[in-house]
Amino acid sequence: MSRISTALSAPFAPVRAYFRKHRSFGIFVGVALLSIALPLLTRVPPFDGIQSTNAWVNAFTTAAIYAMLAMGLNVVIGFAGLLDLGYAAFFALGGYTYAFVASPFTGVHLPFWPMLLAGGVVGAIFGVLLGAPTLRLRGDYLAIVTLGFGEIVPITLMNADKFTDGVNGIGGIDKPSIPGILQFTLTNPWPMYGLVIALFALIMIMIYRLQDSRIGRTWDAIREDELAAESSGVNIVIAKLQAFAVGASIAGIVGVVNAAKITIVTPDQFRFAVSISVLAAVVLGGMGNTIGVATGAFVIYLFQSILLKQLNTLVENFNIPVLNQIDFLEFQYVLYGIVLVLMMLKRPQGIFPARRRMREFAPLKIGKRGAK
Amino acid sequence: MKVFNKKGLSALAAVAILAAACGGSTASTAGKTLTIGISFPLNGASLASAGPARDGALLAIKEASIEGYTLKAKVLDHAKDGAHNPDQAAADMLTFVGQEDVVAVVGPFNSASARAQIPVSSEAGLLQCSPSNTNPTLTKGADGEALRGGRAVNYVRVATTDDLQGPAVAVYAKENGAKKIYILDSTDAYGKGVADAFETQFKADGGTVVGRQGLPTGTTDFSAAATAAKAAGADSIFYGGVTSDGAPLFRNALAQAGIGALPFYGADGIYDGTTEGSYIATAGANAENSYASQAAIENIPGKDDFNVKFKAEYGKDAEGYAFAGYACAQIIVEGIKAAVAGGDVTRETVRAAVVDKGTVFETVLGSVSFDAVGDTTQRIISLYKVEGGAWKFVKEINYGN
Amino acid sequence: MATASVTSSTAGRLLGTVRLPLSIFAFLALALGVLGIDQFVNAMTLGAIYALVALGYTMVYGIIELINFAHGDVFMVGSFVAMFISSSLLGNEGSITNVPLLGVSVLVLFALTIGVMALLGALIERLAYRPLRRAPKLAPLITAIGVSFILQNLIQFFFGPTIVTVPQLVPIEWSIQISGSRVPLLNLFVIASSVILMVALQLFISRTRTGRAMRTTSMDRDASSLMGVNINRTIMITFLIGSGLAGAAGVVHGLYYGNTNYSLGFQSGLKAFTAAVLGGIGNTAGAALGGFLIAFVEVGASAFGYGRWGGAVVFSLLVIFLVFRPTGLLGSHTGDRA
Amino acid sequence: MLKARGITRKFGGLVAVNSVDFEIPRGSISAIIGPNGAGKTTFFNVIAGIYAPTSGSIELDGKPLISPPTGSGREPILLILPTIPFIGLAIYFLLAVGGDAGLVEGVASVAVALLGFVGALLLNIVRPAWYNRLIKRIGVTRPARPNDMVVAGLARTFQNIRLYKSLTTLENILVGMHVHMHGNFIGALFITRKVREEEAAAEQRARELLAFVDLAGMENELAANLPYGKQRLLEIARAIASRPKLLLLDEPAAGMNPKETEEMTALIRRIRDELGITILLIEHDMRVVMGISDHITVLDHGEKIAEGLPKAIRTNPKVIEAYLGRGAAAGH
Repeated sequence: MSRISTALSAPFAPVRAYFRKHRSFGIFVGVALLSIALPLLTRVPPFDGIQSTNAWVNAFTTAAIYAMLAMGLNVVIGFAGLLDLGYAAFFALGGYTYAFVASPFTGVHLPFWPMLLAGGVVGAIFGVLLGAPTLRLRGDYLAIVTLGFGEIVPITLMNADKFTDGVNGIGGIDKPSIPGILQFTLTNPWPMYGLVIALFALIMIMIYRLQDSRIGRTWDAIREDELAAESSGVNIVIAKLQAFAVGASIAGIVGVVNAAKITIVTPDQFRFAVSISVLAAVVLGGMGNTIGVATGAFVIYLFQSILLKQLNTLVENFNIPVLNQIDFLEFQYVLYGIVLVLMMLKRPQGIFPARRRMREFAPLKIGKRGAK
Repeated sequence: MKVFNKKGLSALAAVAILAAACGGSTASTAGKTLTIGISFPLNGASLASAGPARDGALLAIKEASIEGYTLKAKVLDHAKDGAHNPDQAAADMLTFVGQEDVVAVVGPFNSASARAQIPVSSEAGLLQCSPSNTNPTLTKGADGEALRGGRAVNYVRVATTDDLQGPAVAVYAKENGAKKIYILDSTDAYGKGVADAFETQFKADGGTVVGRQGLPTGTTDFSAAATAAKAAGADSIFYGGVTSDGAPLFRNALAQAGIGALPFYGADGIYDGTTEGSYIATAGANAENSYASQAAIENIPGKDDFNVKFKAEYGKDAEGYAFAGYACAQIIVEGIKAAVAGGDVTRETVRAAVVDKGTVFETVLGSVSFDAVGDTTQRIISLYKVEGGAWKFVKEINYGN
Repeated sequence: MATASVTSSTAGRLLGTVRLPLSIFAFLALALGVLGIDQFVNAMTLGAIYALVALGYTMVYGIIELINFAHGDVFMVGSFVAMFISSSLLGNEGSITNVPLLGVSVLVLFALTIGVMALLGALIERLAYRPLRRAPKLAPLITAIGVSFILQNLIQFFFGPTIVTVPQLVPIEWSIQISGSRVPLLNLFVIASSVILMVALQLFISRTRTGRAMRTTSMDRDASSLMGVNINRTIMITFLIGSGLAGAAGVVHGLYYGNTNYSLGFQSGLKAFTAAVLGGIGNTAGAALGGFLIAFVEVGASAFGYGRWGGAVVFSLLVIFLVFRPTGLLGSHTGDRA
Repeated sequence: MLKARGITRKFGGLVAVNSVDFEIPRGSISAIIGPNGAGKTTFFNVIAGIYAPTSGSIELDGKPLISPPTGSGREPILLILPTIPFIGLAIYFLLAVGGDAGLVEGVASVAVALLGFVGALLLNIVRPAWYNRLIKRIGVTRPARPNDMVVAGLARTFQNIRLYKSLTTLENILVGMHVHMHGNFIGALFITRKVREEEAAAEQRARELLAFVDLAGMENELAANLPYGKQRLLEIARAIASRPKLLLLDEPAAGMNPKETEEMTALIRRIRDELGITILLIEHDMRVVMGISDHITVLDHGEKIAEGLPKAIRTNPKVIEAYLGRGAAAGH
């Protein structure tokens, strides 16, 4: 965020000041503008040659889902300083929750919208369930326990075939609809795009507000120094649980959306690799910086899933000789690995390092609204 | 942002400089371009099995010529971190849907990816032909109906479903004198599915299953399972899974446990030729007395021709799903030709031409036609045995229509 | 803030020293009884390999607090290097029945592989981790993941994605009889060679100057730097040894299973990491114990037909175990929570 | 005000503090001194709730504050008992559906049972007062945690300063006010009027506190960037932000030059006089101790060897022996 956005927005100082005061509104406007700009961008070369606008919009939707996961994980890792290597498990639980109550597998068909909340609740419950007995573990022991949990969940989903249809997963999941107005479909990515973008903005606002709240301060405190936090009266177990629950419930909500988007959940979708790539996005984006990790995740997803996958098409379009003969698909993960290493070496704090925010919420607003 | 673009572009530029020596672009003949999408998991472990299918399909598309049209192929890879990824598979299908000149798609390879793709392609009315999907629930019954969402059939496959292959091997194993079988599967959709079907049939025929368990893909240590099979007193072994799941490793472990001489049964997952990395190559001498099946006829008309063409194109032998991938593309090309003959080439006309129950396609797999839900009517299971370090055809079981 | 004098009795101290060997012995006896000799040998062999890999994890963690996700892949590369040396350089095709020749071949194989892998490990450390010595803790974790991707995919590029066969130099037919069961010498060879390496490592750490430097560095890097320990050199040596051991594990893996493949690193790495944590991360003896323990759990699950739950059982045990003993089997217990 | 009776703390075979009785009068400045390794810090940590005493108890204002934990063996019951009704409910549910309980019923029952378990788990973690009273009936008392001490009215500083280094000084103080603020999730997400007012008031108070310790104008400075002496001041301000009755200072003058030490002494007096906070300190610097303490307790080998007014302590032969006998100079 720092350098680029500063440079970009220098001429817009009054605008920035306005949005600083009205951050939530600012986020809404910013996300809305971006969400309009991105599809327009896909109309111009070289992006138009890669894939159709609809496919791009679908990719942006998935990237935003991924970015929401990163924001959620950032609460656990970046704010509270707890290393969670099994984040995909909560994502899975959200997805399976929706699959249970809205698919031919169980024959139950509950509407989508309330299930968004239910997914969050399920995520939070499992977050607490995992967190409660393990949060007294020291940093990296917690990491391995979460990693273990991240493995146990898909293995269980895979082998408890009576309840989950095993490896086949649960298919035919209901798509969301607004009765009488809009039925989501798979070939028209726009409604889902809208839904995900709105949710994205909402989650971002929520996270920012939490971060600046009394709860957010306890996270800062336990990340900086647990013993000092306890001696300041912070119940560190509760603070950690809150961070865990918030992170897990975001993953749960996003899991519901994801399940409704692809209409199938299988255990393989939620393996360790997912946790790891979300983690990579968080660290690369800049731990602790919500916009940073969201942008990081968004870009990394597009890089990994579009740019690398479409290198062949891209090279063909540019008509670069000889390269036409090379199958870039074979190198995509070598490239990905090299990029991960180089980026980390170049910017160990992440691309958008968390800048210590000045406290700017109180005096102006209070003065205006006349608290006393 | 900036970092990414710079890196990405400079990487591209670097490669471009490296390659600047050669020139030339693909010559394009006049006429409308039609594209056939190819959607497989093409990196990591998946590449070994799905790669030949892609090569086969590409070969068929290259060979085909349709008057007045240019035929192109577009390959998308939906493997992530070494395994097929349904999410990416669905996204790729949407990419194909969004590209207007794509009239049909070859793929996917795995059943889970098919489950993610079929709803998308079905909504778009885009024809899809899978060379390898064998999971019955993709097409049959309520599950299949749910995937199609009540629309017309747009998904066909040239492989016979698992519900035939497993039982065929079971019948054959019984004939071979198997009484007490130990079953191991790879816990994934294919491995477990085929092992389940085998178990049901074997028990129905009066056989005893002395032990059954699963070891997931990625397992390298099969010694405990082998010792367990020995302790259970098995007289035969069945493995549900593919070579890369560890079939030859299990076979070797059985040999190390001292029961390497027992007959070892598998399905088409271990019928993968003799090249490097295949079941026979990896198990070596231990592969003797192994049995496998294939959901296709053995005496493919023009098999040798195909081999020659394939070798000329890729410099290696046609193996595994190369035939099926080729056949899928052949069928699609036939469908396009039918549509051309009808005067209107659209996704819908191509789809209608292929799923038409009456049409029989002459492919490298023999004569193929599709039933009401898009499954192949060529319901023949061929059985093979390892002899002298190669697969020998034993017999075929025809399940008819 | 220890204050008064130590008051524990001699008897208590004696009990303290024999408690661990006693409980290990009891565990082994129990396992032997439950599993039977065949499965027991299987578990010991698997455990020996896990232990070798886990050692590298735990050493690196101990010294720079990095969960080295690339270590599993270093082990995988080790198995390929061993395969390449054995079949291409030494020209082996199958087992060697001439005992002196076998001995020489195996020794050469070990020496070369360990050497190559040690260099690779040091190279990775130099390129991907050292520049991040003062960076946030998670930064090297991400480069480790990047290195893991690179190693896996390079190996896949050069050797293909399929299972690759490795010459099994020790004939699998050689065996001895133990109470009616046939125990292959190969298994004993695997167990013995890894035990030898582990003992050598323990001696190195406790007896040599460099080993002591490693220990002090892992306790307090700044303090040992003040005391004249060359930190970079010490960390480099840790990587040399850890990766060398992974190379040895690669050799052993190839000799025992007769094959390898490019994705071997992930699962084994995960298991070895779990073993290192179970044993008390940073503690070499603990890592070895953890490796054996996990192998016993896995083999046990498989022996009783619950192989598909093996992974879940291992991780559930880990979670439960850590809840009751948060620092692992042999982890240090700090009285002061500060 | 604070009364400790028979405090003993063992670490394995080590007896760090042995049966110490101790009392702090309200409004006093008391000090604990003793040679290195005398058990001062351990004793201090027992009072601060970091170590549970092996035996003995502490009262604050006549209310029991700390006692050794009991009945920990019965703790699993606390988890299982509250879950049983839910499991019962789940079973009843399944039975009510009859023999043809299907997938949905099964999953729902498991969910209900799980919910009960999570509830029990949460109850055990959050431990509201009524729950603590309840479990005391079955003989379970948990060791008090440092944060419980803060709620009870104790605050502390650390010998090796422990600030939240990447937070600003203002934020450090705001964390210190944690226990007296009430913002919850709902308030945070919707920024209710109550929360806004509370935050504004807190910030106002934080600024005042910073001014009190002479850090005015440094509100937005990162704690890590403050010079050493100011970090100490900030830590004290953070401690008094929790409005304690008793403030525990662990070597407040350590590492300070004479001028800073003098300022620190003055500040400690002001905290007592202006804020009415009782103070207990550990200090090595005898000038500080003798200068400001009303009451001194001397520990050696984990035992109390003397207590009384500074004048009496200075001439107490036991104290002189404890210090000089070990070759340590009484003057520091």
